[in-house]
Amino acid sequence: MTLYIFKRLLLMLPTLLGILFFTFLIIQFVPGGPVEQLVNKLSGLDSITESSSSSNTYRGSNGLSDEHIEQLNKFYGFDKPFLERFFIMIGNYASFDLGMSYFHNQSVGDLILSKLPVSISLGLWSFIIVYLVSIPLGIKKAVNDGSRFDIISSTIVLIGYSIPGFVLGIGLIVLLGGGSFFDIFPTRGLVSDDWSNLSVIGKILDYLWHITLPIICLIIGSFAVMTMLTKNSFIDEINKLYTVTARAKGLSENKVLYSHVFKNAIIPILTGFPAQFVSAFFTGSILIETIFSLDGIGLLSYEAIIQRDYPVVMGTLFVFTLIGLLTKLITDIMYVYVDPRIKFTSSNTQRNL
Amino acid sequence: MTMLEFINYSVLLNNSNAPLIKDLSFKLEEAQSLGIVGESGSGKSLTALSALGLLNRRIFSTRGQVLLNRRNIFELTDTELNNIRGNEISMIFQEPMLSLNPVKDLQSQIYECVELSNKNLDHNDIKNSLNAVGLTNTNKILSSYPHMISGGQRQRFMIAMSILRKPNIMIADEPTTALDVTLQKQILDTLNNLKNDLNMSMLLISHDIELIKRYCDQILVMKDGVLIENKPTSKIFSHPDHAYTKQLVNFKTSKFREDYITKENKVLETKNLSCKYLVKDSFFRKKKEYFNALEDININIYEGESVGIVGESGSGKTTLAMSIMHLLSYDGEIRICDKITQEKLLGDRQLRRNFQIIFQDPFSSLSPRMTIKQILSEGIVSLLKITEHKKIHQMCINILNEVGLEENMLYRYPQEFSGGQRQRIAIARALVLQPKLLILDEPTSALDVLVQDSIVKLLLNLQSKFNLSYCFISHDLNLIKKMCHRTYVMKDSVIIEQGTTREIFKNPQEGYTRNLLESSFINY
Amino acid sequence: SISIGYQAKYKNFDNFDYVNREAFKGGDITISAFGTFDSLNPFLLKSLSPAQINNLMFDTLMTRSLDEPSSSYALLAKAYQLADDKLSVNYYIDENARFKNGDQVTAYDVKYSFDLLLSEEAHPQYRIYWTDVESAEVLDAYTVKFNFKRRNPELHMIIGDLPVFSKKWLSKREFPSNVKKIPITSGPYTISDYSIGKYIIYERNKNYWAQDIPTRRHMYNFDRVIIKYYKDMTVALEAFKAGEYDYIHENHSKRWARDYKGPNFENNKIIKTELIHSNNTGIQGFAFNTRNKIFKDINLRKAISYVFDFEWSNNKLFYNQYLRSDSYFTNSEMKSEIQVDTDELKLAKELDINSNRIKPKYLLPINLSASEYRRSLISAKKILDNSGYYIRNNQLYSKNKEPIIINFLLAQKGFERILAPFRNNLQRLGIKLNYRTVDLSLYQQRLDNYDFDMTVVSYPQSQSPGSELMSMFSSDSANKNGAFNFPGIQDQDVDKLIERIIYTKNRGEMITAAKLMDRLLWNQFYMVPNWYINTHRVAFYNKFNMPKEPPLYYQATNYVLQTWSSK
Amino acid sequence: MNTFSIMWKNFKSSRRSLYSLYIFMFLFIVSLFSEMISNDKPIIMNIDDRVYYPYIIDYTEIDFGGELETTPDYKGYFITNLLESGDNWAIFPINPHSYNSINYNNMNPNPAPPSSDNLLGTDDRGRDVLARLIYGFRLSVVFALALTAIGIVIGLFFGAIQGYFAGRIDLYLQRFIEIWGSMPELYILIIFASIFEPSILLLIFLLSLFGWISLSDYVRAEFLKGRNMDYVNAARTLGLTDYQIIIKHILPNSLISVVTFLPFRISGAILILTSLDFLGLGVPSTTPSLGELLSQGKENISAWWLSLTTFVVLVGTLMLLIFIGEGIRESISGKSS
Ligand SMILES: Nc1ncnc2c1ncn2[C@@H]1O[C@H](COP(=O)(O)OP(=O)(O)OP(=O)(O)O)[C@@H](O)[C@H]1O
Ligand SMILES: Nc1ncnc2c1ncn2[C@@H]1O[C@H](COP(=O)(O)OP(=O)(O)OP(=O)(O)O)[C@@H](O)[C@H]1O
Ligand SMILES: [Mg+2]
Ligand SMILES: [Mg+2]
Repeated sequence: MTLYIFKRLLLMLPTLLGILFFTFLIIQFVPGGPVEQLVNKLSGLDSITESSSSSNTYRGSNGLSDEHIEQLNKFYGFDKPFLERFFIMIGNYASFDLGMSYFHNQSVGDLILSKLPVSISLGLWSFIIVYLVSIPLGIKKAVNDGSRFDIISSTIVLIGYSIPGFVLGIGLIVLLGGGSFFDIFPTRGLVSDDWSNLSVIGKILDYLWHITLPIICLIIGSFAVMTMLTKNSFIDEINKLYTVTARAKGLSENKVLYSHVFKNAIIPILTGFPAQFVSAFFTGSILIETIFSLDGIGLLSYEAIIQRDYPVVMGTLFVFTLIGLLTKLITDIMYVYVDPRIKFTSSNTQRNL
Repeated sequence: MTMLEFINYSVLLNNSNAPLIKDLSFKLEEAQSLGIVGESGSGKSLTALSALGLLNRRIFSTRGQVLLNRRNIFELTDTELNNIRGNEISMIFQEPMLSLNPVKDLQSQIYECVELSNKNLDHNDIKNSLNAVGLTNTNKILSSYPHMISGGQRQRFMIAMSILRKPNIMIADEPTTALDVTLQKQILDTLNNLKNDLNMSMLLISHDIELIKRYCDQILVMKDGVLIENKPTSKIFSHPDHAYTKQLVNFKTSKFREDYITKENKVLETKNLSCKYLVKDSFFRKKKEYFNALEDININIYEGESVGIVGESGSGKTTLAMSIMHLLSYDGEIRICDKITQEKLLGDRQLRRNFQIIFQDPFSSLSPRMTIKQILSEGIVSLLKITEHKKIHQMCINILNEVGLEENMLYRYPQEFSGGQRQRIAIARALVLQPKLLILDEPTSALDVLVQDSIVKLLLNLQSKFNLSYCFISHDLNLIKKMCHRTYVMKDSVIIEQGTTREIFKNPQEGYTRNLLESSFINY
Repeated sequence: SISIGYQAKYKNFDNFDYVNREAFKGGDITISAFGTFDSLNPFLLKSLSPAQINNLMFDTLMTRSLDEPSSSYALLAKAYQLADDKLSVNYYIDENARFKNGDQVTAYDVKYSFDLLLSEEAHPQYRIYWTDVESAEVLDAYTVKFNFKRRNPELHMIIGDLPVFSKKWLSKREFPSNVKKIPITSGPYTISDYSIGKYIIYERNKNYWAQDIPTRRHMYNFDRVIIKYYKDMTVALEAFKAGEYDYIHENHSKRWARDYKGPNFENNKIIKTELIHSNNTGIQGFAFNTRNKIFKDINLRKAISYVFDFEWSNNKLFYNQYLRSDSYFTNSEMKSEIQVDTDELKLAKELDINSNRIKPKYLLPINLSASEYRRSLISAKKILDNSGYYIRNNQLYSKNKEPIIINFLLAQKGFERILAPFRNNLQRLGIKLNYRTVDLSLYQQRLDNYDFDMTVVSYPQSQSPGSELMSMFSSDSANKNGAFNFPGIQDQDVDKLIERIIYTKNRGEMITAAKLMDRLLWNQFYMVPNWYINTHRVAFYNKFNMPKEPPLYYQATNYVLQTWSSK
Repeated sequence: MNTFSIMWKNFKSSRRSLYSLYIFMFLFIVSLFSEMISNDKPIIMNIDDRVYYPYIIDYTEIDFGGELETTPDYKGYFITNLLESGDNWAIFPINPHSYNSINYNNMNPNPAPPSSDNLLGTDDRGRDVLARLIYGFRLSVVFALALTAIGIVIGLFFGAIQGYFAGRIDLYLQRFIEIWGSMPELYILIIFASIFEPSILLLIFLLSLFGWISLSDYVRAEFLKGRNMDYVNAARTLGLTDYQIIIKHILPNSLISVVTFLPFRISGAILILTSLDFLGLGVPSTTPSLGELLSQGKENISAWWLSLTTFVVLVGTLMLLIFIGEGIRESISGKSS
C-alpha cells in the first residue's frame, strides 16, 4: 500500500504534465483567440442586439490595423513559438506562478483565491446537505423498497432533479426576492453591501440569508442521483446473511443499517466523491452563480473558456485536476479502508491461471 | 417453564405460496436441550430463524405462533425484539462464512455484543469465551477481518459471540460442521456446561446423530417441512416410528477403505510447498508482517487414490487446497498429472479440466446473480466444450438428481437454497466435469448421514469407473475412514503425520492425532 | 467651442439648455450594471472597470453638448488654438481646475495622461482613437500642444475628449498593475466605496471646481450614484421591481412589452416611459456578401429584400415597438428622401457621378395583411422570373444553374427567432436559408475572412460621420481582412462621396454628400434593412425631477446621471 | 429458459416497471409516427371537386392554381382562401402544425399563450409547441439512447478492465483516463464545430468521447471489490477466460451504478443539447429537440407554457425510465422467482 501510494503520487507529475500539454496543444487549434475577442469588442460587433441603438463615437479610421493586431499578439505572447510558450508556462507552474489573466488585471492565482469564498460557501453547504439528506433517504427507501413512501419520495426527488435550474432560480427570485410577490430574500451576492458594519451574529445571519436561495437551487437537483445510488447499493446488501447475524445480536434496525450495511454499500457512493467534490467546490453551477450574481470559480473558469482567457483556463484546470487527482487517490485508499479485501496489486493470486 | 413454543407454525414462500414448513408445533423447556435432525432442506434452519423472528418478510410469510417466554414474537415491537435477541435468545448460524460482516474487523463485531449485553461484560469475558471455543491467539483473531481466518475459526468465533452473553436460549444451527472432533467436543461441552450452570435451554440442529444422541434430551425429526417425530432421545433410538427415522438411526458406519491402488501415475505432487499471507501492511515502516500458512508441504496423490487431509482448524488445509488449485501464490512446486505446472497452466486454461475443487464455503463460491443451471453449465461449456443446449440441459439434470436435488431447482438462485442443498450444488458443479483430481474441502459438512452416504457412493462409483483421484479435507473421521486410502495430518502449517488411513487410525504417532481419535465418538 | 462645419449653438451661456435649472443638489440614485468589474483603472486592456467611471470621475479637456451634432465646449481647457497648418493644436488649461486632492490641473498632467493612454499598457482603443495624434508637448504649466500626423478636420476636437488625471495617481510602472488605487481626478464624483464585482458608490465632490462653469452648471446633482452589479438580466429586472435600484434602461422589445409589469407599476411607484431621441441610428440589416457569386446579382438581393416581412415581425415578434430602417443614416438629417433633391443632383454632377444612378429610392413593400404580403412575395418571384431564375423540386436555381442556398452566420441567438419566419418565407421562392449561431470568437474569425453568405450587420453612425465610413463602405476596405465592409461594397461613386463627407468643411455639404451616398447604397440592396427605435425605453421610481425636454443626441443613462435630480 | 427469459420473467413480476416500460414504448412508438399526428400538410383535400393527398404527394402551388412553384403553405393565405370558398374542404392531422411551420395567423405576439389554434402555445418564433414536443421527444430519446448506450459500453469496458486486472494496467489506464478526462471538452467541441457542420451524429460522436469517463470510475470500484469474491475464484477453476469471468460473474454483480445512472444519463443527454446550443454546436434550432425548447423557456421565462410543458415531459420520461431501471435492477439480481 505504501508503495502504491508513493507510486500514485509520483505518477501525478507526468499526468499533470500530460494534461497541461494536451490542453495547451488543443488551445492552439481553437478558432478565435483573445485577440479576436478584443477586436470583436472594439468593433462593437459583440453588442449587436435586436436593436442596437447607436453609439456616437468616432470609431477610428480603418478598424484595427495589422500593426495593432501584431502588437496585441505580442502583448499576449503569441509571437513566441508553441513549445517555447509551453515550457515558459511549465517553468512558471513549477514555481507556483499560474500566470496573468488576459482580461483581468490579476494573476490567475489571485483570481482563484478571490473567488474562493463564494465557491466554498456554495460548495461546502450543498455538498454537506446533499450527502446528509440523500444517504439517509436512500437507506430508508431501500428498506421500504416498493412502498408508498418509496414511490412518493422518488417522485419528489425526481421532480427536483428535472426542474430546470433557471426556472427554479428565477422562480424563487420572482416569488421571494422580487417586487412582484414577496420580498423576503436578497437577489444577489454573498453578503449585504454593508456587511462589514454588522455585528458578528448579524454577519452570520446576513450570510445565511443570502445563501439560502442559491443553495436551495443548487441542491434540489442533486438529491436524486445520490439518493437513488444509495438506495440501489443498499438494496443489494440489505438482505445478506451478515445483517441477519447483526439483527440476531439484538442490534436495532438503524444500527444494522448504519454500522453494518453502510460500510458494505458505501463503495459506489464513495466513488462519486471526487467528482462531486470538485464539482461542488469548483465547477459549481454556472447558472446559479449568474442568477444570484455570485462570483465563484465555476463561473470564472467557464467565462475564461468562452473568452479565451487561456492563462485562467490553464490555471483553473491545473488546480481542478490537482485537487481531483488527490481526492481520487484518497478515495482509492478509502476503498481499502472500507473493504479490506480490495487490493490494487495484481499479484499472482489474481492472475487468471 | 416453557421457554420457546411453536404452535401450528407454517412458513410460506410469498411469490409461490408453497409451504416450506407445515404446522410445526413443539416446546422447548427450561434447561432442556432439544435436537433437530432431518433431511437437508427440510426446514430446520428456517425454524431456527423463526425463533428469533428473523425471517425475511419480503420472501416468506408465516402462519401460526412462535411463543418466546409466552409472548408471541410476531407481536413484539422492534425495541422489545432487539432486547430479547442476543440477551435472552442467541443463535449460531449455519453459514459462518457469510454470517460475519466482511468489512468489519472481528474486534468491533464482538464488541458490539458487549455493548448490547444487559450484563456487565469486559475484555476478559471476551477472552474467556474465545478461549472456550479454542481460539487462544485472541489478539491475532480480534485484529483480523473475517476473510483472514479459516472456516473453522470463523465458526468458532460465531459461537464465542453467542455464548458471550450467556443467553437463556441458545439456538445452534449446525455449530460444529467445520471443526475437528476435539474442538467439537470442547465446544459442545461448553454449551452443555452453560446449560447446566445457567439453566440455559438449547436447540441444537445437527445432522450428526452421535452428537445429538450425546447432548440432547429430546429429539425432533423433520422431513419436507413436517415434524415427523418428537420424542425423548432414548425413545427415538429404541423405538423409531417413522421410516426415515429408522433409516437414520440404523445407519451403520462402514469399514476402512482397503481396495488396492497401483501407485503408478502421480496425479498430484507438491515439493516444498509454502504459502504465506500478508497480515499487516504498515504505512510508515517498510517491514511487512506475514503469516506462514503452509511450510514445506510434500504430498503425493496417485491415480485412483483417495487421500484424506485432517488437521487442526486453521492449520492450513484450505490454503493447501487453494494453492493446489493455483488460486494463491505459493513457493515451491506443484505438479498435477505429472505435467501440469504453473507455466503450463498460464498458457492453457483448458488444463483445469483435470483438477477441480469443492470449496469449503459453497455459498460464497456460487455467484448470486446466476441460476443453478447457469452455474452448472458454465464448466460444461468452457471445459468440456459441449455447446449443444439439449445435452447440457440433460447433463445438468442428471447430476442434480445424482446429488439428490430436483430438476425444478435449475432456475433458482443460490440464495434460495438451504445450506445442504448449496453444498450439493457445489459438488455437482465439480463432479459434472469428472476431473482427474478432485479436491473436496469439507464436502459433506452440511449433509445428513443419508445424503452424505449417497454422495459417498456416488464418489466411489465415479472413482472406480473413471479412475479418479480425490483429496478429502475433512473433520469427519468417519468419512475419511470410509473413503481414504491414505491420510495426512496437518497441524500449524505443516504435515505432522502420514500413512494409510488404517495405520493412522489404529496407531497414531503424534499426540494431536491421538487426541483427535480419542475424542471422536466412534471406536475404530 | 469647437464645432465641425457649422456655427456652435452656445456662446456666452450660463448653462446648457437641456438641464433643469431648478435641479436640487443632493439625494441618491441607484442604478444597475451588468456583469462585473475588477479594476478602478478604466484605461487598461486587461481589466474591466466599473460602469460610469469615465463619465463621473474624469473631466476631459472639452465637453460635448447633447443638443448639437458635434460641438465641444470648454471644460478643463478654457480655450484652444488650432495651428494655421492644422497640424497641431494648443489647449489652455483653466487655472481654476483642481484635482480632488486640491492640486491644480496642469499641462504636465495632461501630457502625462496622454502619454500613458497611448502607451502599450493602455487599452488599444486609445491608440486607435488618437492614431493621428503624434505627441503632446508641454509649452508651459497651462498650455499643452498636440502634434498631428496628418491633417484631419476633426482631430483637434477629438483630442479634446482626452480624460485627464493627476500624475500622482499612478506612476508609469504602477499604471498597468495597480488596479485598486482610486483615481485622482478633477471630475464631479469620486469613489467613496466599492466591492469588486458587486457594487460601487460614487460620491459627489462638494468642492468640484467646475461646479459653476457653464458646461457643468445644474448638472451632476445626485450626492451619491450607486451602481449595483447583476449577472443576469432577468434577475436584475426582478430586483428593480423589488426596489433594489431606481432606474433601468431596456433595449429588448419582448422584455419591455411583457416583463415590465407588477404591483409597483400599477400603483405608479414606477414610471415606465420612452424618451425620444434624435440619435443617428445608422442602419442595421441582413447583409449580403457580394463577394459570393450568387449575390453579385442585384435582382436576387432585391427579391430577397422583398421577402422579408417587417410588418409581421414587428407585430408578432417585436410588439410593434420598431420602425423600419429607411436609410443608411436612419433617424438623422443625413437621411435622403425618396425623391432626389437638387443639392444631390448638383453634387452628383460635381463629382461626375452618372446621373442614371441618381434615382428615387426603391420602396420596400409594406405588408399590412396576409394578402398584401402575398402580393410582395409574388412580386419578388416576378423579379426572379425576369432574371432567369427557375425552380426545380422546391429549389431555386440561378441562370447559371447554381442552387440558391444561403448560409446565414449569427453570433446572437436572439436573431434566430427573426430569421425563422424569414427562412420559411424564402422557402416559398425555393431559396434555402440555413442560419447558424456560432461562438463569438469563431464568428469574429469568419467575419474577418468574410466567410459567410449573409449576416446581421449594424452600422451605427455618429451625428457627423467621418473617416470610419472608409472602413465600412469604401472599395479599399472591401478586400481588406478585418475591415467592416461586410457586404463587399466596391463603388467608385461611393468612394468619392466618402471623401467628400470626410473632408468638407461645411456641414451642409457633408449632409448632401451623405444623402447621396445613402441613395446610392440603398438602391444597390446591399442589405435587407432592419428596423430601429427612436426612443430610449426607461423605467424608474417616481422620485426624480428631470428637465422638461430631453436633448437631441444622448445616451439614456448618461443623460439621467447628468441632468436628473432628486425630488 | 435462457438468461434473458429469466430476466424478463423477473422484470415482469414488478408491475410498476412493466407498465412504465409499456407506457414508454407506447409513447416512443407513437412519436415515431409524429409526421402523422402533427403536420401542417392536410391528409386529404378537396378543391374544386378534385381530391388531393398533400400528405403523400408533393404538390406545388401551381397545382392548385396559384403562382408559386413550390410546395404551398397549407396553412397560409392562399390555401386558406381556397378552402373558404365553395365546397372545398381539407382534413388535417390531429395537430395541424409541423415542427418547423410558423403560425403566421396567430393573433398574439410570439411566444403566444395556448389557444385553440396552438394547444400548447407557440415558441418565440411562432412555431407550435405541441408539435415541437412531439417531434422533440422522438429526436431527444433516440439521441439520448444512442449516447447513453455508447457511453455505457465504453465506460463498462474501461472500468471493467481497470478494476479486474488492477495493478499496472489499472495504474496506467487510470492515468490515461485522467488525462483524457481533463481535456477541455468545450474547446474540442468548438474546434469541431468550426470544421464540420453540426449534426446529431457528430454530436453523438463528440459527446461519446468523454461521456463514459464518470461511469468507468464506478465500474472500476465495483470490479475491484468483485474480483476478490470466492465465486470468481470458483469461476477460475472452471477454466473461464478473463473475459467470461468479467462478463458473467463480476459484471452482473457490479451493475448497481450503471443501472442507477441509466435514467439520469438518458435525461442528461436530452439536456446536454441545451447547454451546447449557444456554441452553435447544438443541433440547429430548426431541428426539434426538447433541449431547444427548454433553452427557449429560459430566454422567455414569462412564457410559462414553454418551460412547463417541457418540464412535464422531462419529468415523465425520467420517472418512466427510473421505474424501468428499477425493474432491470431487480431482474438481474434475481430477487423474485
Ligand atoms: N429464499 C428462499 N427461496 C425459496 N426457497 C427457499 C429459500 N430459502 C430456503 N428455501 C427452501 O426452504 C427449504 C428449507 O430450507 P432450510 O434452510 O430451512 O433447510 P435446512 O433444513 O436447514 O437444510 P440443511 O440441512 O440443508 O441446512 C429448502 O428446501 C430450501 O430450498
Ligand atoms: N487472507 C488471509 N490473511 C491472513 N491470514 C489468513 C488468511 N487466510 C487464512 N489465514 C490464516 O491462515 C491459517 C490457515 O487457514 P486455512 O483456511 O488454510 O485453515 P484450515 O486448515 O482450512 O482451517 P479450517 O479447518 O478451520 O477451515 C489460519 O490460521 C488463518 O488465520
Ligand atoms: Mg440449514
Ligand atoms: Mg478450511
